[in-house]
Amino acid sequence: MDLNKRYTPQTWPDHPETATLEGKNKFVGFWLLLAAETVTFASLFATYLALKDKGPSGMEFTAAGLFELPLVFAMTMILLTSSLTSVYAIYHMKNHNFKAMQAWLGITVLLGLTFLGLEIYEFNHYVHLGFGFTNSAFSSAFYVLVGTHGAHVVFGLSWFIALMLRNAKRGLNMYNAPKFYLAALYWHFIDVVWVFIFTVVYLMGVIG
Amino acid sequence: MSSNAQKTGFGATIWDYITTVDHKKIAILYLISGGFFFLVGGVEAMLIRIQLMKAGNDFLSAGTYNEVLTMHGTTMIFLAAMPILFAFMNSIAPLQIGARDVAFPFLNSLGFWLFFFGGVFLNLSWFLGGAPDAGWTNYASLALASEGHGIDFYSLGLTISGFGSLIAGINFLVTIINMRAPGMTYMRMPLFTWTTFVASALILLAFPPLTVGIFFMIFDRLFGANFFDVTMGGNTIIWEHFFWIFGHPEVYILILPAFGIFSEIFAIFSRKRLFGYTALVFATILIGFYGFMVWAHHMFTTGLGPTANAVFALATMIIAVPTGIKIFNWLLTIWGGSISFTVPMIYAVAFIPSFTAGGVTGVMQAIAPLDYQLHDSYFIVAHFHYVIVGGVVLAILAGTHLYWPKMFGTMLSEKLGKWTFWFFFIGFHLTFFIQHFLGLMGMPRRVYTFGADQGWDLFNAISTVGAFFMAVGVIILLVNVVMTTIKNERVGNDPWGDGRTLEWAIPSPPPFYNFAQTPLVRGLDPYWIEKMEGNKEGMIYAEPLGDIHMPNNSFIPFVMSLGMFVASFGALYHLDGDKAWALPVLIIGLGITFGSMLVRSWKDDLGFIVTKEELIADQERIQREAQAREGGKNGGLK
Amino acid sequence: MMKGPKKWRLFALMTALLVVLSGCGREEISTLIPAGKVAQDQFNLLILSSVVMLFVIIVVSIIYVLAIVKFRRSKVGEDMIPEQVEGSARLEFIWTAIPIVLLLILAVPTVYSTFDLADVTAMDAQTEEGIAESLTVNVTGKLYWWEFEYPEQGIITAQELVVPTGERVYFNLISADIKHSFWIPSIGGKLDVNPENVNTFYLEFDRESAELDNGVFYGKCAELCGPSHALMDFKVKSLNREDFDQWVAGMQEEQEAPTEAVAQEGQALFEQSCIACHATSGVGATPGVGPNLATFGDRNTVAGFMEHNEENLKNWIADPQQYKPGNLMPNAASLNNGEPFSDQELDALAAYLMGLKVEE
Amino acid sequence: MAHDTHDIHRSRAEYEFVKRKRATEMRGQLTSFAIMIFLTLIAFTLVAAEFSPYLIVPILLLLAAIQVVLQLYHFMHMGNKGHGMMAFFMFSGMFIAFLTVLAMVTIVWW
Repeated sequence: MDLNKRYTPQTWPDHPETATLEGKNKFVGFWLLLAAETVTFASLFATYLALKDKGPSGMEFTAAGLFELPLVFAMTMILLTSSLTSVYAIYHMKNHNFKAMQAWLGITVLLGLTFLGLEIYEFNHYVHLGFGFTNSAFSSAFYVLVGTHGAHVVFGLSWFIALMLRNAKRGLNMYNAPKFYLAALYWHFIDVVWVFIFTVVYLMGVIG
Repeated sequence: MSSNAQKTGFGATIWDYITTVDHKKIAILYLISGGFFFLVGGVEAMLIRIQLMKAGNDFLSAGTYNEVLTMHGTTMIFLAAMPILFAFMNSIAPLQIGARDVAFPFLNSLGFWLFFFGGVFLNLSWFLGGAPDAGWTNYASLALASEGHGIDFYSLGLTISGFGSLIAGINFLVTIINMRAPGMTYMRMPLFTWTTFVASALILLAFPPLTVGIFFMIFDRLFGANFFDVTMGGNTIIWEHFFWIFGHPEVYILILPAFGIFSEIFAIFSRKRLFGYTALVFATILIGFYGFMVWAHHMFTTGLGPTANAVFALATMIIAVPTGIKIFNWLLTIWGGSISFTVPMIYAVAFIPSFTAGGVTGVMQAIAPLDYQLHDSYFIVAHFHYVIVGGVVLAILAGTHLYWPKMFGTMLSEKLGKWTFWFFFIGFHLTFFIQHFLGLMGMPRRVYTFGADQGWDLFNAISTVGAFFMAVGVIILLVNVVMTTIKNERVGNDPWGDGRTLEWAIPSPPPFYNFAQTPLVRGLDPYWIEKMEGNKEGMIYAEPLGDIHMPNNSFIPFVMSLGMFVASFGALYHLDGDKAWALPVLIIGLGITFGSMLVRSWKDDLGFIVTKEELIADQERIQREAQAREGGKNGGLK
Repeated sequence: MMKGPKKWRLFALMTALLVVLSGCGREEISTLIPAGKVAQDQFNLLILSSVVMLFVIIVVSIIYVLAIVKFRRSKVGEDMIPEQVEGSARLEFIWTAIPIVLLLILAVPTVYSTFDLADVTAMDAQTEEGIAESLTVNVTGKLYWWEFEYPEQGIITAQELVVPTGERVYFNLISADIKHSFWIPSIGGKLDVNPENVNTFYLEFDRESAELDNGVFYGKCAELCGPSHALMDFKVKSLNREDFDQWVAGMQEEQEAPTEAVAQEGQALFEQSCIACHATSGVGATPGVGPNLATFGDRNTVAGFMEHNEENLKNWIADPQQYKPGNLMPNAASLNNGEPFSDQELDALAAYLMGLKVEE
Repeated sequence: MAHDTHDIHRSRAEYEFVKRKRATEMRGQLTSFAIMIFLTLIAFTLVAAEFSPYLIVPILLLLAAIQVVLQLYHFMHMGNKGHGMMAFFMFSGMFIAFLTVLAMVTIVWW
């Protein structure tokens, strides 16, 4: 593959992410990985549901008493918006508009970082209340489920940043277009998982 | 062989294999390391049988026995059977669909090295304070109570090698989805490729629950979490569920490729198209699908309640239907054929009664109330050895003989192969048939000793004798391999003479670029079709001869896996509290892994081009060699 | 099981046949010689499924043998190219349909039996006076020994389960530490003993254990639970109702003090060293750290698996780890002011313990 | 691997057409986003209003399911051409996910 080949919007294919065999392979492989991730998160959710509110006798923390909705609401809105901004980034990628794509990715990263900051704040808050990781089966299940999602956010952000830095100078080509596309796909998947986290953990937790 | 590795010599060869991304060389790596772990697991099996040779034996202590039985199971499933099957999948499946390589050559190499380092890590436990001792099922209450670091070696080792398996699974799936030659529709794929596909799908969806379960175990043991700690609200049944949600599909991950290998063998050595190909394909898919809905039959005695037990009992019974379909289709494949009893075919023929016996005891265990008696007794031990040894191991031995020429270019001795077969086969039935009755006579599994007053002495002694027969068979196989390698008599494209699928249309071993021109597939069993139509060249092609783009070798997968290996030691010893070096080791290990990931994504690796001229030269060399061989003597079987 | 007695008679006949055929292990422990309703039901299922499966194996074998005999290459000729048959929808249908029918035959008794064997609704039934109609035993699995509590009778014992014959006995199972599994092969299938919740089932004992060669049924732990998993045995004495009531009465009485001098010496020593963990009275005792020894003299084995004699008992007390690795009994020195027990002390302890009996 | 893409050269008109098509599509995405925000608002409001849990839980799960469908089919284009095999695997994954969750909330005791 020729990295130095220059494209214009007129020569740029409709689906640059699957225009080469390498791209197509990555594309299919990544979707399969997402299927595996679905099962992974399902396992974590299932464990959380089985261990919800379970702890040593006399445990003071329950989901209904612990979680507060305003913060979660803010986090949800931020993450949903970042999903949209990454859609914009891919829109510009398909139009072969590199600068606009980088800009929208930048916004996505900023929103992601805000989300992450709020999550760290939230965890810190709980730990200060005395709801630590080793506290009970409930706390372990909660931190591992939400923390795994958080780790995915960290990985997604690192991926975006690495791609943006690496390709800042050379622009879009057939070699990196699939990578941008997949990173955005990953980001949407993270959002899908969050939809279930705020529904199952927080909303259903609060109503007891 | 490869034009980009001109250097020869021992060191250069080692370096070539460490950095290779060629699916055929990775297959050889899988075969060698899987074979090594097979021997390790075999030695452990012999220790078990020696200990149980007579009542009240004191050959092994109680604690050591539990370590040996745990490592026997874990090694055989994760480090021997799966990798050896991966060897055949890697080597053969891309050739069968006419692909130039796998979809992700780099990840293929990474998958192997993760498996390898995970396996080495797990086995190092023997030398570093004791192996895991809670059985390969590693049930949570016992695992949490186990002292020392054995269980931690198990958890971390299986995590690493589990990532390797997941990567391998995705790689096979994408290869089969995207890289089939023109004309190779899904319903023209050879059955071995089909079973590779379904088994890979099972890997993709079954390994995540195991990984999650093992992570919980790691968190509980090393970082103070409480998933399985009953006093803190935890629940050990969660482990059982996760283990078996993975564990049951895992059985099919092993047996389906075995079915695939036997399907190829039946067709080749009966000179007949597979009877009911479509039914075989759909039976394969159905088995894979049902595999996810029956896990709780491993937990009938856990106390899940009659409703759950009844539902899972019925679901389990249904699996017998597609399996039965397969057995009868194989029988009808050899019916009316021209059966040649080569070594692979003898294994395949022996497989049918052995596996049927294992299958019917499986149905018996599906009867939940009866399983209350059978569960955790020697009946179960007999049953799963009948399916795993009678199915998977026979397939591995058959596949070794069948594909040896394709992988190494030489034929294993048929005579020694038959000796191996008879020792192994007789030993196998001697060892395990009698164990059904031991179980019915009340012998629980995983006991390190038994009293003289239980009435189990004679049958246990017979079982041990059988194990020695099997060991002799394996030793003969090793002798066979060594002698064949020393003799080094090269063979042609289709050494068995009756090859039907694409892999037999190209040289043994194939050149590093596989097909010089991508073949055009005109039906099921494409090579057979061309042969029957008298096509001298073997194949017709879908494209003109042209430049070929190949991936570069890479050292990064090895380093990345090594980083995980190093980090695991850090994690393992970190919580001892008295080892200041542990945390730095953990960080350095992870640093190596993430650093090499970064290098990989930063450095563009665009591969290299084999030009048309180089290709023509290489093809001419291959032809010259073939002519020299034909001149020397009539190579191959025919 | 009153419906269809003829069918069961047929099974009984086959039972006898099978016993003769395979010489199926010892009657104390073999599932092939059932001695209770539950084991009998399970055995019947074993026979039924074996017959069905044997049929499958025979069909496969016939086709198989014919095929490999008839179609050898040496017979059909070296150059014969067989017809490349694609398949047959009719055959596919046949070998899909017949197995489904066979499975249905198995499915009906499976579902029936699954619910029947899990039916513990009668467990809490009481007479008008508020006395339980059937016997309930609370079983606790502990590292390598078993505790049996009779809540209605207010007694507790260990290692030897004593039950009446000819009636349903209900069991509540829980583990105090690691998962075990409770199994008396000749009486009925196993049920796991989990650390997190109580499992309940019933068994019936149709035969008095006194008729057996060794006088007891053998019970096992069936789930790997550590180094001495293989030694986590218990014994079952099934007595007729009269003898059982007598045994209960004996348990409920206070133990008589020993009369022999050696045994008295042993008692003194026991009360100094062992009493912290081991109770010697079965009455109202709370679950112990170590097994309750009230019936020690009546037992069939020492530590669950060694022959019941003073020699083994003394060896066991002197060094329990050697015989049952991983068990929780402290080493002798830590109980006896840092000194191992002397031979004389061991003799005394053995004499005392062997004298603890409730049966005559 | 010798399968590199063939070069495309669109005419000005073709290019404008494709671009317009993409812009329309993008407007569709904005609508999906608005719906998602709306669904989220409903979910939080329902909980804040403290209706009976038996009423709320099914609605919450339904809302989550709709959001996921929107993400998968609009943002991630799972319904587009060439996604058949991927959709098959995603649904298999979801099926196993469903079984796992079902098992953990029913046959793991309290």
